[in-house]
Amino acid sequence: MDTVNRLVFLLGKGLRDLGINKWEQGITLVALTLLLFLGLLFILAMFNVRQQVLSRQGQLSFEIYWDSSASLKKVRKQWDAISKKDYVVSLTQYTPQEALDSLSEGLGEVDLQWLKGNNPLPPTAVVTVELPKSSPRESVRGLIGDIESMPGVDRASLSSKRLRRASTWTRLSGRIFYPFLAGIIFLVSLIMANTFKLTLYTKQEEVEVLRLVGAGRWFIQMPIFVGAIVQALISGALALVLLKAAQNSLNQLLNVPPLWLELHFLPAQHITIFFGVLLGVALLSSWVAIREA
Amino acid sequence: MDTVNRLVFLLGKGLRDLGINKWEQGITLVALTLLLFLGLLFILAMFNVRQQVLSRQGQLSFEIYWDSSASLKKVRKQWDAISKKDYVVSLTQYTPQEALDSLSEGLGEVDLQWLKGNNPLPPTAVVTVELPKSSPRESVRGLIGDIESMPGVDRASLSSKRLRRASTWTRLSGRIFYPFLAGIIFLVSLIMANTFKLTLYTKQEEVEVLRLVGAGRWFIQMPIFVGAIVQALISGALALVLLKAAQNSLNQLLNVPPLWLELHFLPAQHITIFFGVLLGVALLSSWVAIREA
Amino acid sequence: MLKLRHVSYAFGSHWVLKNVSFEVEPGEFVFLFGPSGAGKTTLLRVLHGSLSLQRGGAHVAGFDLSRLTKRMVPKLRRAVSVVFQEFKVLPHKTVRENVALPMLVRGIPRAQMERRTNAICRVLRLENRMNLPCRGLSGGEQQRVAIARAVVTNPYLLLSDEPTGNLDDELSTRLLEIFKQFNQFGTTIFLATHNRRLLEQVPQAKVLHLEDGYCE
Amino acid sequence: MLKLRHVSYAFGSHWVLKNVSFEVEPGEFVFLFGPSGAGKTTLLRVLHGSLSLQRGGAHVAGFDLSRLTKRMVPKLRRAVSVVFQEFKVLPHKTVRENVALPMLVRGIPRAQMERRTNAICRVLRLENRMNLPCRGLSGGEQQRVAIARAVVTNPYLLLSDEPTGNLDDELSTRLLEIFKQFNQFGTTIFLATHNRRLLEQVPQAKVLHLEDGYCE
Ligand SMILES: Nc1ncnc2c1ncn2[C@@H]1O[C@H](COP(=O)(O)OP(=O)(O)OP(=O)(O)O)[C@@H](O)[C@H]1O
Ligand SMILES: Nc1ncnc2c1ncn2[C@@H]1O[C@H](COP(=O)(O)OP(=O)(O)OP(=O)(O)O)[C@@H](O)[C@H]1O
Ligand SMILES: [Mg+2]
Ligand SMILES: [Mg+2]
Repeated sequence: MDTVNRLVFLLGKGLRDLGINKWEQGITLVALTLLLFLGLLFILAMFNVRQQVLSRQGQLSFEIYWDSSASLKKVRKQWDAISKKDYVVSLTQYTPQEALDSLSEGLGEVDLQWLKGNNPLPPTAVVTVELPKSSPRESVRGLIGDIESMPGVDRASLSSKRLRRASTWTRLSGRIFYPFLAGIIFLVSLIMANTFKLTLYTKQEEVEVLRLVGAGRWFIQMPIFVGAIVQALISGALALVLLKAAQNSLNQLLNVPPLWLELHFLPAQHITIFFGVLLGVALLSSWVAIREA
Repeated sequence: MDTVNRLVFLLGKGLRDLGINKWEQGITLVALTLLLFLGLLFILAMFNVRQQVLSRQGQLSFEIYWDSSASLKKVRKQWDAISKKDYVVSLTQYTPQEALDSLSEGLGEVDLQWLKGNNPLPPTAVVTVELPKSSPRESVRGLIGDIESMPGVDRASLSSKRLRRASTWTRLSGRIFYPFLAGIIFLVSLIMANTFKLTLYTKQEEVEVLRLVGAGRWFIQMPIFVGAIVQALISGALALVLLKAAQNSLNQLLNVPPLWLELHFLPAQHITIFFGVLLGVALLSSWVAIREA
Repeated sequence: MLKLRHVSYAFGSHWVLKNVSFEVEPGEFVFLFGPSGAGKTTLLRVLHGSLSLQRGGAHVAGFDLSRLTKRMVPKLRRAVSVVFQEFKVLPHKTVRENVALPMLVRGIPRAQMERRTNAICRVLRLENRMNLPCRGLSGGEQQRVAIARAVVTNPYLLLSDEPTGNLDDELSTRLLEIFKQFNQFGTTIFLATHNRRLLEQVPQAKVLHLEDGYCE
Repeated sequence: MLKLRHVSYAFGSHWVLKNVSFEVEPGEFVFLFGPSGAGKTTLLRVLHGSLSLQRGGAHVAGFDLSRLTKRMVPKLRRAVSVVFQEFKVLPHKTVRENVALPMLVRGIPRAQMERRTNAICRVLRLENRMNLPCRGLSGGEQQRVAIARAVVTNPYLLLSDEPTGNLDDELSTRLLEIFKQFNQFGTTIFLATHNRRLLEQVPQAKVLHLEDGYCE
């Protein structure tokens, strides 16, 4: 047999060997699948929490009040200017008339239209800013200072307490997700490695005899690697299928009024990383196990 | 040796045997601890989600508007009457003056006090009702009908859509939690049983020899049971410690403005059940493993 | 002590024991002599309750094998000791622990256990291997551990499968002397072997010939 | 083929081989004769690369054991076959698979593998056990599988540890004949035993006496 033939043979042996200890292999497959499913569910949950947090937090809204006497024309210009400033993501403006309408609606459609001619409300705007990672407080303070110094602006209301809270969250958010993710991957890897290691105990005898009759490193390790990879891939795929099913049924339960929580599935990129890590762990743990065998 | 002595001896043997295959036992302990931790974290998360859901959902609020012309004295009586009705949990009332104050505050402390003498706002109230499990829609509809038929009441605003959503959730909530919990416990049990089973493969040889020299069932099984129980208890305890640590650090991260999410620890009752299930699984899986050995 | 009537045993469709009948009185010294593959080990496994009786009837040390329940097997094994062909010693336990194992199972007091273990190990020249784990023993040493473990409980009946395969001439002779001694104190010895020279060393012994599953 | 100079080996502080020196020419038939516990198995394990050389120098089939790296061990083992005292057959594989194993490892074509396996099994009277898993074999049959596995690759040097412990007289004689045949075709035979009668059957053989770790 030449090298290619032997390689093919060893790959085949790896696959055929899976059929030998059917019971142990079955156990391992079930255990891995469930474990990976559990881990993925965790990651899915965290991913969605982060999505929610990112879309809601890390941003800060504050209101600007103009003097009731300010000319609406000037104010419109200032709105334009503000919405072009750094960090500003969006600006929702209310003319006194719009403010009155929205107020009237908020009160349960109480008719306030009789106030129209004598509108007590000033022009207002709600500004949403994206907090920069570095020195968020100072930047926003600067922005507010700028705005307050504009002519006609009464005040921009942002308590320093609210600012402090938001910037704290922004800093934390980036620091939680990835460490937590790494933690979960680590935990799952450890359990997976243990499961593999225990399974390989059942192969120890064969490995010993193969060594004694002169088998080289590759002859011994290739089939075991192939077996581990196949198991990892199958259980990974099964776990993903389970995850998709879980996501669907959870969506049916959660994505209803009044929760409207939609669980997004993991993006393709995450799934690629998942399989990468899976293979890595499979190879590593089986390698460790054979080394000691 | 009499029976008690032998029992003590076998218990001791179970403990001492743990020291023999240190490596395998260590692996098992780590694997079990991490697994249980993962499972508990899940249960903790679900428990807290349910707590949140229960405290927020299953209840429904709607507003009642009186005619602007209604006499405040009569209205106060009606408030009393409503708050004593079935299903009503709480009632927050607003006299026109209070409504104006709260509106003024909501608008960013714009001074609306000049409207005082000529207050356009009617008396209002926000009623919170607990949805009954059986026919929630009908009961609430009845309640609203009652209220709307009161003299002076303009309307009670509850869209039938909002009502449908809330009652759906109430029905689902009870059906999700326990099946999900059972699912998780089942998954964890399965992985745990597998881990035990794989570990016991390393004991097969000893069990065989013990059988051959005439050891009875108890002599063989007791030490293995004791070992399994000790491992289950230790890893369960470790997992709980980890869980407490995780809860604390998660609380430090989540229970800050603007999230204000407080994670509650599992109640003592749940922990008792946890250990019960743990012991059951440990005994069952080691029993299955020895039977076949 | 031993009484077999038309015992047959098959693995699948391959009949290994064919209509084996014989009787052994208490206190006898019996050789089961036969070539490799004759069915000696299979017969011993049947007598020891490792294989359950398929056809025929057998009484061993007062136990009726055709009515042997699972719960009775440990009791049978405490009355009948075996030296296995593959030794079956626990490799990670010491010689002392391996030899003491059957006494541990029987709940014999510690002091007596110590005394007997030491005595039998001295006789089998294992005295300076006592605290070594069995995986660190030579083939012959492991075989002697297996023998020590079998005789240390002073059994009614000793089944022994090829106990001299890994022993040199001197040790073989010595071992037979030990068996003869136990035999004199009342233990029935039933010794499976293919070694013709062992037979010559115990002229008073009864010899059963097993060949291809048939016994005469 | 074999050349040992002052080889000593200790497990811990217990010296099992003491200053062993000898030489074996290619094509010789050598008995390593010694009582149980003399160190025969230990010596074979050193020659086979299972135990690494502690003191002295040794050349085996062209390999210098004092410079043997981990990567060289498989190569040494393909040149030197061993029959182990405990057989070391894989219980869940069939006789055919066990015997073919060393050829599989060497990448010998399937047809040739089949042919050789069948031939050697016929010689060792295993032909109607070929497709049975080895756990269903008698002691002597397993020993013959181990022997078949060792000689099937036509090794330069055959190390054999007590290969007749579980074989009856007829099979022992037959086995020695097979060894003699291989020897005539050029294989060097190095046979550890405590059985004096084997020596008598190969008068032309060289005998090395090993006792308590000393070799003369
Ligand atoms: N579990 C089994 N499954 C199938 N066949 C078996 C099994 N055990 C033994 N045999 C067959 O039964 C026959 C007798 O085996 P046994 O072990 O009783 O022989 P033996 O007399 O002890 O031989 P030896 O002296 O070689 O040990 C053998 O041919 C063997 O192949
Ligand atoms: N791994 C080990 N650890 C400690 N001592 C050992 C180990 N292996 C062997 N020995 C000791 O070395 C001595 C020689 O053992 P070895 O197996 O070489 O003997 P042997 O000549 O093959 O005997 P036998 O004919 O009984 O197989 C024995 O006394 C044994 O106790
Ligand atoms: Mg046999
Ligand atoms: Mg030896």
